[in-house]
Amino acid sequence: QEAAEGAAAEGSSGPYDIATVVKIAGIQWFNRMEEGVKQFAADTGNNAFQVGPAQADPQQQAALIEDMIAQGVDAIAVVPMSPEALEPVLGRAQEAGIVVVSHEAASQQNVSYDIEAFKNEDFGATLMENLAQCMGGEGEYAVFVGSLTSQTHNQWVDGAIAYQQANYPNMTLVGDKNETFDDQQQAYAAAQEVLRAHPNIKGFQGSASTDVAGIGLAIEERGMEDQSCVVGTSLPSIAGQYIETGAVDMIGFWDPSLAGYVMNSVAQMVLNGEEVTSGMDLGQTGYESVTLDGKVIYGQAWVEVNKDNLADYPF
Amino acid sequence: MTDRQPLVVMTGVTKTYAGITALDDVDFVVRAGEAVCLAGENGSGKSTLIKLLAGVEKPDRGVISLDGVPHAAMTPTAAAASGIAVIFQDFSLFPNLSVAENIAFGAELAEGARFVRGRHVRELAARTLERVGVPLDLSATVGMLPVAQKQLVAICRALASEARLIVMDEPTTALTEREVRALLAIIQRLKADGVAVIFVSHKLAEVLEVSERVVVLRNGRKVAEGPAAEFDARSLTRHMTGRDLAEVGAAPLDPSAPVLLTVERLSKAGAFADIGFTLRAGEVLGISGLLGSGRTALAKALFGLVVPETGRVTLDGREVPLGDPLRAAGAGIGYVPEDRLTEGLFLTQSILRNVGVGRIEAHGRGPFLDMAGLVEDARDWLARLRVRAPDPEAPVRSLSGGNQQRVVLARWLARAPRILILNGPSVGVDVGSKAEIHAIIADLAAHGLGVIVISDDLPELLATCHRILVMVEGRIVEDIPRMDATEEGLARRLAS
Amino acid sequence: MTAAPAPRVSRLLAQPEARLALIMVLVFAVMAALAPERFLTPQNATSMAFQFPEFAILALAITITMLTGGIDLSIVGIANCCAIVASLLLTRLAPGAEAGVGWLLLSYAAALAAGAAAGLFNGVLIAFGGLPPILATLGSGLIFTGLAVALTGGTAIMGFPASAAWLGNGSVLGLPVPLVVFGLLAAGLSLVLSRTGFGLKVQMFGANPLAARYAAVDIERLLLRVYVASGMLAAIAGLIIMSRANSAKADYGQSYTLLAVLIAVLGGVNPYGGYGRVVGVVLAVLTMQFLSSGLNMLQVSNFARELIWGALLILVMVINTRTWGFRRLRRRLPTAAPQGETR
Amino acid sequence: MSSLLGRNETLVAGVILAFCMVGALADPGFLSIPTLMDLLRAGIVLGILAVGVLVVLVSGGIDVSTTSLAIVALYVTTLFVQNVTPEMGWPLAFLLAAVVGALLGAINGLLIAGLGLPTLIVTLGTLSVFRGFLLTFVGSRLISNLPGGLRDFSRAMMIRGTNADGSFYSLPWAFAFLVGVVVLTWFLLYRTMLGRQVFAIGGSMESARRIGIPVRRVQFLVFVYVGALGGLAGIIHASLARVANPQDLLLNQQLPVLAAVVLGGARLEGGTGTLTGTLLGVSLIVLVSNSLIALGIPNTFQSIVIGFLILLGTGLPAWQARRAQRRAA
Ligand SMILES: Nc1ncnc2c1ncn2[C@@H]1O[C@H](COP(=O)(O)OP(=O)(O)OP(=O)(O)O)[C@@H](O)[C@H]1O
Ligand SMILES: Nc1ncnc2c1ncn2[C@@H]1O[C@H](COP(=O)(O)OP(=O)(O)OP(=O)(O)O)[C@@H](O)[C@H]1O
Ligand SMILES: O[C@@H]1[C@H](O)[C@H](O)CO[C@@H]1O
Ligand SMILES: [Mg+2]
Ligand SMILES: [Mg+2]
Repeated sequence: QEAAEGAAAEGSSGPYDIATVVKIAGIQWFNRMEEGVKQFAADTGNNAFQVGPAQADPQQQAALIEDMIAQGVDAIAVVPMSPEALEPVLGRAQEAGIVVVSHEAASQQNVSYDIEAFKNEDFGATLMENLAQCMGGEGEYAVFVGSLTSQTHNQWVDGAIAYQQANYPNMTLVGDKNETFDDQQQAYAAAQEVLRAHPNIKGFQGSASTDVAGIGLAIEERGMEDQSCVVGTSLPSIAGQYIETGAVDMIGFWDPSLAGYVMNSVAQMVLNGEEVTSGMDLGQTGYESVTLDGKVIYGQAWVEVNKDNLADYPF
Repeated sequence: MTDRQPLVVMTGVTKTYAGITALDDVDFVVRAGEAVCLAGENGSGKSTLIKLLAGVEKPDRGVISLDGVPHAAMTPTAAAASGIAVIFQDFSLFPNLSVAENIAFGAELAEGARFVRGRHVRELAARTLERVGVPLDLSATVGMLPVAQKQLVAICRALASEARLIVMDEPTTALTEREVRALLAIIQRLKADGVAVIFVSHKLAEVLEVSERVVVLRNGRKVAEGPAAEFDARSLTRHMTGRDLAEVGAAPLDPSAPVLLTVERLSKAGAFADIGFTLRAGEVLGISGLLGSGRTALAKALFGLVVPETGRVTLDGREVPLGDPLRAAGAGIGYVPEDRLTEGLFLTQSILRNVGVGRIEAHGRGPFLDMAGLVEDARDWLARLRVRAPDPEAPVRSLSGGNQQRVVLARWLARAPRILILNGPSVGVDVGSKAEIHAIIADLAAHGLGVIVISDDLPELLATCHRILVMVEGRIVEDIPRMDATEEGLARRLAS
Repeated sequence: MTAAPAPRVSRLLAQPEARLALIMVLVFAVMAALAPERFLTPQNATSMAFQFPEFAILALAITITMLTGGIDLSIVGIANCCAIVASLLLTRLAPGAEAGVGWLLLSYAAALAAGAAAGLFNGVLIAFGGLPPILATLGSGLIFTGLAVALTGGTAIMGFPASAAWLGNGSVLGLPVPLVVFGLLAAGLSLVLSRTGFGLKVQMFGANPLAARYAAVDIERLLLRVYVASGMLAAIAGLIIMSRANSAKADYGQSYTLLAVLIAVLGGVNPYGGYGRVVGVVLAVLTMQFLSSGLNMLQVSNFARELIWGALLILVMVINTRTWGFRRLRRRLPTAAPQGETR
Repeated sequence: MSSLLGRNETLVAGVILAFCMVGALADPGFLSIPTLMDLLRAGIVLGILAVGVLVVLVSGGIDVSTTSLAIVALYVTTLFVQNVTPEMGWPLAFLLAAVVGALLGAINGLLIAGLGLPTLIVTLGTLSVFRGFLLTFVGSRLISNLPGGLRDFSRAMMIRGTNADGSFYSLPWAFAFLVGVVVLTWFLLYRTMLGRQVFAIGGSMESARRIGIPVRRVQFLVFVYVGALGGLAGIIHASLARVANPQDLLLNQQLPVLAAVVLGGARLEGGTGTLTGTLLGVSLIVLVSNSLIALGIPNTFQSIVIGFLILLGTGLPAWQARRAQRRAA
């Protein structure tokens, strides 16, 4: 470890200390991401590890990054809860010579690269297409985001709403974007409120991985599994039990472990003075031929899961 | 009498608090069926001795034997189990519980009851209250009762447990003549039943009346002990203080003294009605009355703590705004409250601060305080009132009752008020300090202050006042000049 | 047992602040010994100096209210609300990123005014409404947070001029600006508490509110001033947070309320009023930060830090009550032992 | 009459009624069995926690660690059941959680009763210690596939049916636990000497000591009892939410629960408080946080409304008390 520091200070290649800072610790989405980070560490011999705050609070995330700066890590890979709130602290990290890579934050300024699994507006539109199919193209629906400042969540929801307005005029969005802070119970509480305020509601679109689980529980409690449609970003390990009962109808995702791995790979490349270019193969499924747009690296695959293919994804 | 079985024997008990020796190598015996009086000035160690006996505090040295069994230290549970009931100086009641529960709690606990026996509790409480002869609402919450009734509840609680020794630490301070009589009668009956009583009081007459043996403490040491018959008020005083005291009466009032305070038609429904009087510069005006006669409410109204519905108060010809203590104080009215511990003192704060808080504004120096001046001033007042404080920076809590009272007095005197209202100025104060406080009152009057003294202690009123108002049921029924007043006359006027 | 320390030392250690200072030095020494190459670096010192002022200032706000026997649970709500007032002014009225220093100062003044107003609201509830401070500020805190949400719809406000970064990220004479701000506020508060009539009255009132009324202390005005001061301190903390995060949002710093209370109590402030010194609070802040940074250097998880903070609080309390000589501790079952033998 | 009017219980009940009336006017479907069931369900965990907080308040203390303790209990229990006894039925799991809670409560009790430390500070400390210990040494990962026993319990319904308009409603058996806890606590507080001693200590600890009440033992038992209630509340919470989250936001319910109890008339100074008041306080908080949308108020205003209610609920009695005091003093 001491050697690692000395090496980093001299600017030679690895092993490096790379910290992955996620939105919140403990939820399956980021547990899965941690597997990728650990895999990267095992594969490359770098000291790669993951940390996350107890609550999805941008301030707590900034404090953790501050800690990483003080620890003197070589690179930070971050999934920002709120990109704009992190700019100053990431700026300080860069000033301290730390390489910064982000994920799910295409607008982030103080980074070398941002990694997106795919074009987020398209993903949002696909979720909407699934929702619309399920709803028969008509009825009321509501949308959920982890935070109004979480960039991808808003891109998905905005993309979905635009797609609905263009293609399904008989559907209506009710209420504002519901904020759930990546917490299943907040999603449950918000779903209950929506159900009470809009008794005729038929559809829900979730964004944080925990959203559909919270919505699903509220649906099950009301026995509305068959009369309602719930789609959103999630993982089988989170939403599986609700997909089985029909409370949740479809989920979409990209594998967080691959995203975690790729963030670390890119960080290592930057540390080694390498550049990412369009068409490059970053070595993981879905990132075999990435597109570069400014600082943003796009992969090209998402997965859609429903009752039928649930068993194919054991995470 | 000496052949009776000793109930409690304390040998060589010593107790120190952070450097203060509250009790120093004291031997003390109580036998069944006898009443022992514990006498001594403020801070002489009476309450401390009682606390050791009750297991509330632990002695540094010495042994306490109960029925011949020595204990290095008592615990409250052991004390209660062996039949010791205490009426503490601060009552130690449960303000949130009912009268009935307060009275019966100790007894129920001693009996080891596991479940609540509601009817039993009420019956016991009713029976005990009957013995004392006071009708109190059994379901009233104790915290809402006036001080005197709280004291009665505390007495009843001690009586309710089948105690073999009842310790009374100044049980009569808040009581009026009539209630004191009833209590003394009860003590006589208890003695006849073989119950031992330890009685602490600064009212020497009642001490000598009720007890057969007297133990005198001074500065934590036992300085005298003997049959009550061998003492009289004078010799007792000498033992307590180590000197003879002469009470000074009020100096005659200058007939041309100007009127300072005029109170006109002051009324507050349910408390007092149509109060009118004047107070002249240099005059000491006494107010006496029975429990609940409205004296305290009136005093608080003058100080702005109670808002009267009608009436006018003028000081030096200027109207005093009603219902605002700040403006009353600003106009020159001071008030030394009845309940020292809750209303008077900042117990955890230093003695100096307790005095200094009265005159913070006077020590301003720009935005800051002149700390040195403030401390100097406070020390000066402590010295003038002869407050016995080993360390003026120590919390005021560490002082004995009488010294605490002087601290409150010092705070107000430091403000140089035009009018000072003293509610029970010598409640729980020993004879030595009491005479000194009376001298202070006389001195204040001589310097042109108007003083109002509210007291149940008739000799005190006679010793200090130029004039005495008698209040009955919220009205002033009589205005007696000092020369026409006698203790018997006043007592009769109040009792009727 | 070790030999009794010299009397001077033992008298000094009778003060909670002195013991805390000792603990702080110990923590520093241990951390420096365990990770000297990381802990004893200028980067670490700077990083620490940037981190703690925002919650340390909130701890000062808690301190002044706790001295009166109250508490202000609305500080984080006030801080965010005030930051949002300032940022709305900067971005909606002023030309956002192009705004000059004049606009910035105006926005700071508006935030301070909002803090004072919020504090006044609390003060009125407590002084004139007679509400228990815990509940008054719990309720008002929800209202301030709610206002912040309503004003912004819950999103972060951003797009400030470059000069806005100075308060949270700049340096003067090599010292981080937030540190300087905290130092000035702490010194000022310490002076106010120990050298002014207001400070003395605050402590006396905290010791016994009823006696304060009987001693003709102007209680209502006192409480108003205390809560206004608390509100303004919270506003300053809010501005620092806003500058450091380059944005303002209704839910920043949620964990700071508890942290601030923890620091105040650790610093020896009596939560029931009447006792507390600023120097104790400063020592507590530094202790917490040393501990926190040191554990970070040792790569201990941030959850373990929470554990250690709590344990430290309890430990300090145990030490304090032991030396304050809680007689209850020694009042065990009746012991017949040594004294019994003398008979 | 006037004493009844002046009580918090009456006031809170009045506000609840008013709220329901406005609710019914704004939304005809508001006064319905499904709404009632939703509210009852939402009140189970808060209600049990509030009863615990009440007991501590009555004893003259304050406990800010209950939700933290509840989370430890729910997580440790779930983890144990999942890894060691996956077949364990819910009754044993509940017992286990209550025991874990009681043990943690005993830690509070030892520090408070044994060492004589102030309750607020101890529980402020253990709030962090419990949570920090859990996340550092036990685990920080959420368990969303609860063991069968717990999932079965959450699906077991006490009442279940369909409303006239076809809407489905249900009330889980967990509700019976709230009822049981209230009855048991009522019995302990009002019918046993131990309960009276709790009141006595809250009224005046020094007086209690002097009269021979084993103050430390009673305090210790209070914290053990409250710990057990916390553990029970925790496991019920996990089972109803179908997730054992070591970073559960139940943590943030501590102050609202405290507010509910005080709204119901318990005093922070100790010695005063009733179960009726506590339940009313909880009802009000639950009602408000669950039905603003039905009243047409956007949920961004929720905290403003709850804030105002807390101010109203504590302000009116405080103001009344002040007036009464001014009149009497
Ligand atoms: N808790 C305490 N801490 C420090 N000193 C104390 C404490 N309690 C009593 N003392 C001191 O012990 C001495 C004896 O006090 P004690 O209360 O026994 O006097 P007392 O005879 O009952 O007086 P009074 O007639 O005024 O009630 C006093 O000097 C008092 O200041
Ligand atoms: N502000 C008030 N409004 C209505 N009634 C009051 C008020 N203040 C006091 N009372 C009532 O008036 C009566 C007189 O009370 P007060 O305490 O003044 O009597 P007191 O003679 O001073 O008694 P003590 O001997 O206890 O000093 C009592 O019955 C009391 O309950
Ligand atoms: O918010 C997180 C991730 O960032 C992702 O958006 C999926 O859901 C999670 O809960
Ligand atoms: Mg005494
Ligand atoms: Mg009176």
